[in-house]
Amino acid sequence: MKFSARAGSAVHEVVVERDNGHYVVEIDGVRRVVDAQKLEADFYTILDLGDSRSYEVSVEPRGDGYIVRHGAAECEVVVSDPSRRAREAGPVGTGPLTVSASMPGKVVRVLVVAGGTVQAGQGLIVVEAMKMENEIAAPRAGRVKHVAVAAGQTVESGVALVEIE
Amino acid sequence: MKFSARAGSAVHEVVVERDNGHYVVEIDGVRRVVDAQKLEADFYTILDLGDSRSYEVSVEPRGDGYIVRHGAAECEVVVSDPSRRAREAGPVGTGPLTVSASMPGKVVRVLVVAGGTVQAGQGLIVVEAMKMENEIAAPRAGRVKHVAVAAGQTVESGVALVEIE
Amino acid sequence: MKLPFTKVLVANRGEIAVRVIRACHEMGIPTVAVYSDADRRALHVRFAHEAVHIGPSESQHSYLDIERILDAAKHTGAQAIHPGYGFLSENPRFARACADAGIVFIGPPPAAMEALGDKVRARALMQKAGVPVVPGTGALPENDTDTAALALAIGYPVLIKAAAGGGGKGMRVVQRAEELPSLLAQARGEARSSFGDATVFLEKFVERPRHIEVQIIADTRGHTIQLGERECSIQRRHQKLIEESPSPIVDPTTRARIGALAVRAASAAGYVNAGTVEFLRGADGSFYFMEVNARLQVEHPVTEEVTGIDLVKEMIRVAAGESLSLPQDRLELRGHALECRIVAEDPRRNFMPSPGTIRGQRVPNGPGIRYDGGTYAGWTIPIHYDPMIAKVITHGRDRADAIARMARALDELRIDGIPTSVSFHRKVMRHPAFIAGDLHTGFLAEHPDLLKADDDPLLDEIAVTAAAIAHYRRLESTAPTPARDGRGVSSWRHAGRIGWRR
Amino acid sequence: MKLPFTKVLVANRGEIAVRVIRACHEMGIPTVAVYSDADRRALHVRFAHEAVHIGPSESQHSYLDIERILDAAKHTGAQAIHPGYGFLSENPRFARACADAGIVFIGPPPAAMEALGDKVRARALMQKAGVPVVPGTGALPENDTDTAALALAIGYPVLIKAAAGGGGKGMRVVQRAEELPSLLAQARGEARSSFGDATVFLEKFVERPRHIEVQIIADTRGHTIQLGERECSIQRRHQKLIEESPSPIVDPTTRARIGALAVRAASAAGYVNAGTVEFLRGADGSFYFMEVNARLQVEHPVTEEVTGIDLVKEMIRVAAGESLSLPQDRLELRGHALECRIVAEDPRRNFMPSPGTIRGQRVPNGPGIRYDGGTYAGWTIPIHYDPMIAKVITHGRDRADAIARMARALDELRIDGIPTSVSFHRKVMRHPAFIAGDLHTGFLAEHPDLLKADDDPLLDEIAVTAAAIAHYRRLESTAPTPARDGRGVSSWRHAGRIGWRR
Repeated sequence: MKFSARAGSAVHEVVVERDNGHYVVEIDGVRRVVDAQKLEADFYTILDLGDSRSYEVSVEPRGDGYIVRHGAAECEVVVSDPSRRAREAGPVGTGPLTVSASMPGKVVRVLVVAGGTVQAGQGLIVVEAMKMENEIAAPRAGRVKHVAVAAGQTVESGVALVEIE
Repeated sequence: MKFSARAGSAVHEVVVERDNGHYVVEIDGVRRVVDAQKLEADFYTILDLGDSRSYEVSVEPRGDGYIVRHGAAECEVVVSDPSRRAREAGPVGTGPLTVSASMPGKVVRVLVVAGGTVQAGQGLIVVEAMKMENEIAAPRAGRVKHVAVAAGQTVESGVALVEIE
Repeated sequence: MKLPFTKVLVANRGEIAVRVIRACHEMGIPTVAVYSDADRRALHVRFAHEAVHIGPSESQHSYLDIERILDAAKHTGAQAIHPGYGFLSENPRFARACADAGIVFIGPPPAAMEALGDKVRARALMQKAGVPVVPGTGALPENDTDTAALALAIGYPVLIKAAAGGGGKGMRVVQRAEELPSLLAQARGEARSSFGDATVFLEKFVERPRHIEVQIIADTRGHTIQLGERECSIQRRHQKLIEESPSPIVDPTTRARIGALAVRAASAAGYVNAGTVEFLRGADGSFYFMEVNARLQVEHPVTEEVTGIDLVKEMIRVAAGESLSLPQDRLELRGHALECRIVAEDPRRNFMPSPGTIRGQRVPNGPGIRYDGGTYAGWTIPIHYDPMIAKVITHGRDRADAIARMARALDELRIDGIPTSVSFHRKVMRHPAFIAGDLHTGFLAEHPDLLKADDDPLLDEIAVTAAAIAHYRRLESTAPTPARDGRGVSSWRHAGRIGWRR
Repeated sequence: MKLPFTKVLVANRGEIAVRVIRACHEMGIPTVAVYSDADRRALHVRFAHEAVHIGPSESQHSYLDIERILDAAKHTGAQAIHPGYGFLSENPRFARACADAGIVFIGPPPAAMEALGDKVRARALMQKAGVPVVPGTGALPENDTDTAALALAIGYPVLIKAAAGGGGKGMRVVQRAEELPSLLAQARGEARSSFGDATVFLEKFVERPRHIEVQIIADTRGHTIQLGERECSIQRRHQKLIEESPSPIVDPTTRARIGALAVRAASAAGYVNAGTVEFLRGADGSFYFMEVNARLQVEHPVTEEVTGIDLVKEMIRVAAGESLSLPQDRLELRGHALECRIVAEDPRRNFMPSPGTIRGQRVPNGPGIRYDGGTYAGWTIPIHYDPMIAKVITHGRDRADAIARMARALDELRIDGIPTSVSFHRKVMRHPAFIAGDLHTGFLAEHPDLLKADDDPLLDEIAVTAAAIAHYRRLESTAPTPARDGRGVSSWRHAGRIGWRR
């Protein structure tokens, strides 16, 4: 299985295969045989059978990639495989834009009404969580097509708040 | 649902019903409404809605009943319901007797051979675990019909070792 | 052994409620927890002997509702209430309501809370008691010549502040006398446009200030002792993130001096029970009274580690009328303790709150580690309350040892499912300026790199390897493979997030 | 800062391997774990920076295989090996093999290990050094009159022991001179029939002995210090189950005296690094040398808690040739520490080993609690090794406080899936004789109720309620109910143990 993985600013070409209960992972042509065992959901113990390195990692899917944590250090790895690249090549940025909640919380104020126009950066909705208010702004100018929430409502992260067209 | 529960030497008559998300538990005629929520497998937080008592319990099935732990204290509760009582009323103690491993471990010595006779209390198999040897004895006299394990073999708790007839 | 109280209700939630419950249980005192809708499964509810529901998730209708909490205490027969920190802990009205209901409030008397809660009254009280406060003026006269004389009397640099102010509006730092007139004009203009009031006043500008506070405790029999200082200079948006005891800058002579000041401050206010006297220490070594926190502090564990005193148990005994368990001269400090406050905030998104469900958790253990937390694997952190979810506390022979233990503990700590501040704390532990003890409240502003969520380059190869394997497994599990049991791919395997089931 | 070693291999497993790895990581030293087939997923493998497979599960072919371990050290470039306790820790051949391979053995020199490992040589060495040993004779003469004189010289009560003996055969306690002839005859007869050898000898009978041991550590520069005593009198089948420091019976004068004896014993053997000198204390207050444990002890944490010294770090520094980090006169003891050894043994089945899979685990936290463990939820405890899986250590201001914290910690600790000794330890913590500090090595024989797994009557109603609900849920989930989604009861719900899936 082949894909590319971006960590920080570097993009690596990765090939992964299973072999005899182990994984053969080739990163930019450097091949390693590792014993990876899953201990919990998203949590592995990995042994590099070449240089004996042992490490625990949690690999949490987030967005297009994974947040990998090893000890207290963390790193985001974005993975692109052929099928994803194909999907990503499809049309984007057309049609109405949905603005979503970036954290779970309670809607404390709705600053716009359907039909109104907004400027890029203009506040749309204020969500509060953990005693902190967070104003969600319009990413671009447009007309408010629909406001999906009302003050007092609790929202999860990722829930659609406002549609702009 | 009705059944009897033995804790220590006392046997209690128990009736359990669900009501509105809570459990109504009647023990020997004393009725309590409790909110029991499962946190993990076999682990609950229970709130007695009458007297406000809060307790965590782990309830592990073992044999015919449950080992209940609350803090470091523990108690075995054996539950009999009508269907189980019916099963228990069936014929017991007839036919050949199977002697099983009482702990997981490694068979270090087999002290009998098929066809030999044994006295009650006579050692049959020695199993070792955690540097401790445990001799498994014949619960009654008889003839060894079958020895199911050999020295060097690893056994789980409950596995049949010897059949006596 | 007679119990100080036959039952104690803890009017709080989260890690501090658990902390107080632990102290009560060690003393043999039965406990009552209170909980809102969001907290039925919270750890403090599970640990207490009894638990009473007090309302909806919003704290104003539960943890801040004096009536509901007193009803719970009466209903369960609690003799005393420990308020923890935050919520009702510094509310004199609550303390009075407890007294009126015949319930002991485990904290200072309401009169002391009132005297110290009002910053202007507190400042006057301290000045009268001979405790140094940041020198300053009242509202400035119109005449700038008079103002110049006042500034000179305070000594440069001075700070111009708007009387109606806040948020830095109308605030100017004046380094030299020549700058005063123009900066005064600027400040007045900004104050007028921001607050509609041009009134300004002067205060001594404390340069590179360190936040150093002294823990005190007093009994009802006239004894007040100090338990050494804590330094809490690592702050973000005025929120303390890392605390320690002792302060790397405080020597025994200074400790005795500021300890005596703290005891004097507490005595001046008629203070009883545990409290903290906060000072600002300037780069020139001067200490100025800031305020008294009339409650148990979040960071009390570092004091417990170096003194060997359990502050919560001491608070309970003092509230029951007992004497302090040790006189001042028997206090001994050992080693060095550090605390990191783990918050549910995302360092990758400018520390935005990150409430959610903790999927997996591993707490650090072993020598010199203390963990005071309120969460567990499976717990959903509510959106309604403070983002602090746990405190990692380490104790070592010296500061370097405590830092090394903290780094090790943070590497062991695992909180999966939500972003937290752990990676930030880990970076601070290896930062040269932190290791050197070169602290001040502007530390994070001076080292903004610490607040950025850079990917850790050390991790690069490990991370790519791990992500590659996880990705391989995910794709493998979603690929339509012939099922081994011949029944085809059963439909339940496709329910939920495939390949990432727990 | 220069590291004592550039890399350390830990030749052990379980909690002690984790303990040593933690110390190395705090010192910044990279670590290498070794593991057998059974231990690929063990915690020590996960915590170390590198891990090397050294053979099958049976320890004689892995953790006891000197060649494999040295190969692992050479392969990874480890400069030093920490042996933990057990396995190869007291094997002079291993220590010599390390030296021959140019690898530092973190422990005493082989010659000291040999001198102390042989009980007869050690006894002679101690007598010569003026360290009191249990008074006794060589093989007794045939003439009973001479024996009577020897017995009188030792002082009654005396113990007759078979020279070839063991397991109590041929052993008799003689309280008074009149009893000597007949008991001597009995003992000789039993010795002859048991061992084919009637030779017996006399030893002073130590009544209600307490097991009290002194921790020492020595560097290569001629400094040896003692770090106070531990009492380990709560034993079952000669296995320590609970330890504490200080001993409730040892006052400062006695501490200084036995501490000096321990230092003398260590010096007599040319001892370097950490070791423990074990004494038997009789009811009359006399102390007798028993043996030296030439390694880190299981119970070292109680000493660490009261002294504030990290013994493992100190061992590593001393092994690298550094001086001890403190002189004797800077040693200060604070408070009281207790340790409970949690073993995978079933108190309901006469403490039969109970290896198996830990389904759920919760470790105690909060003030004064230390947990040194080697397990986690999901870990399968192998059948091949020691049943000790963790140690709960508490530290309090005094013994009562440490006991209260231990009781609280044991209530928080949860190890689900296998029976453990936790309920036994909890009972000891509330036993009046234990609380009174009335300890001796026959404590559990004197209080056999503590070893019985009585159901806890306090728990009765809670237990029945909980079991009833669990049973209801189980029956409910097995009852054939119409499925809500109209698809019928899907077959996968019946795979595995229904209603008890994780």
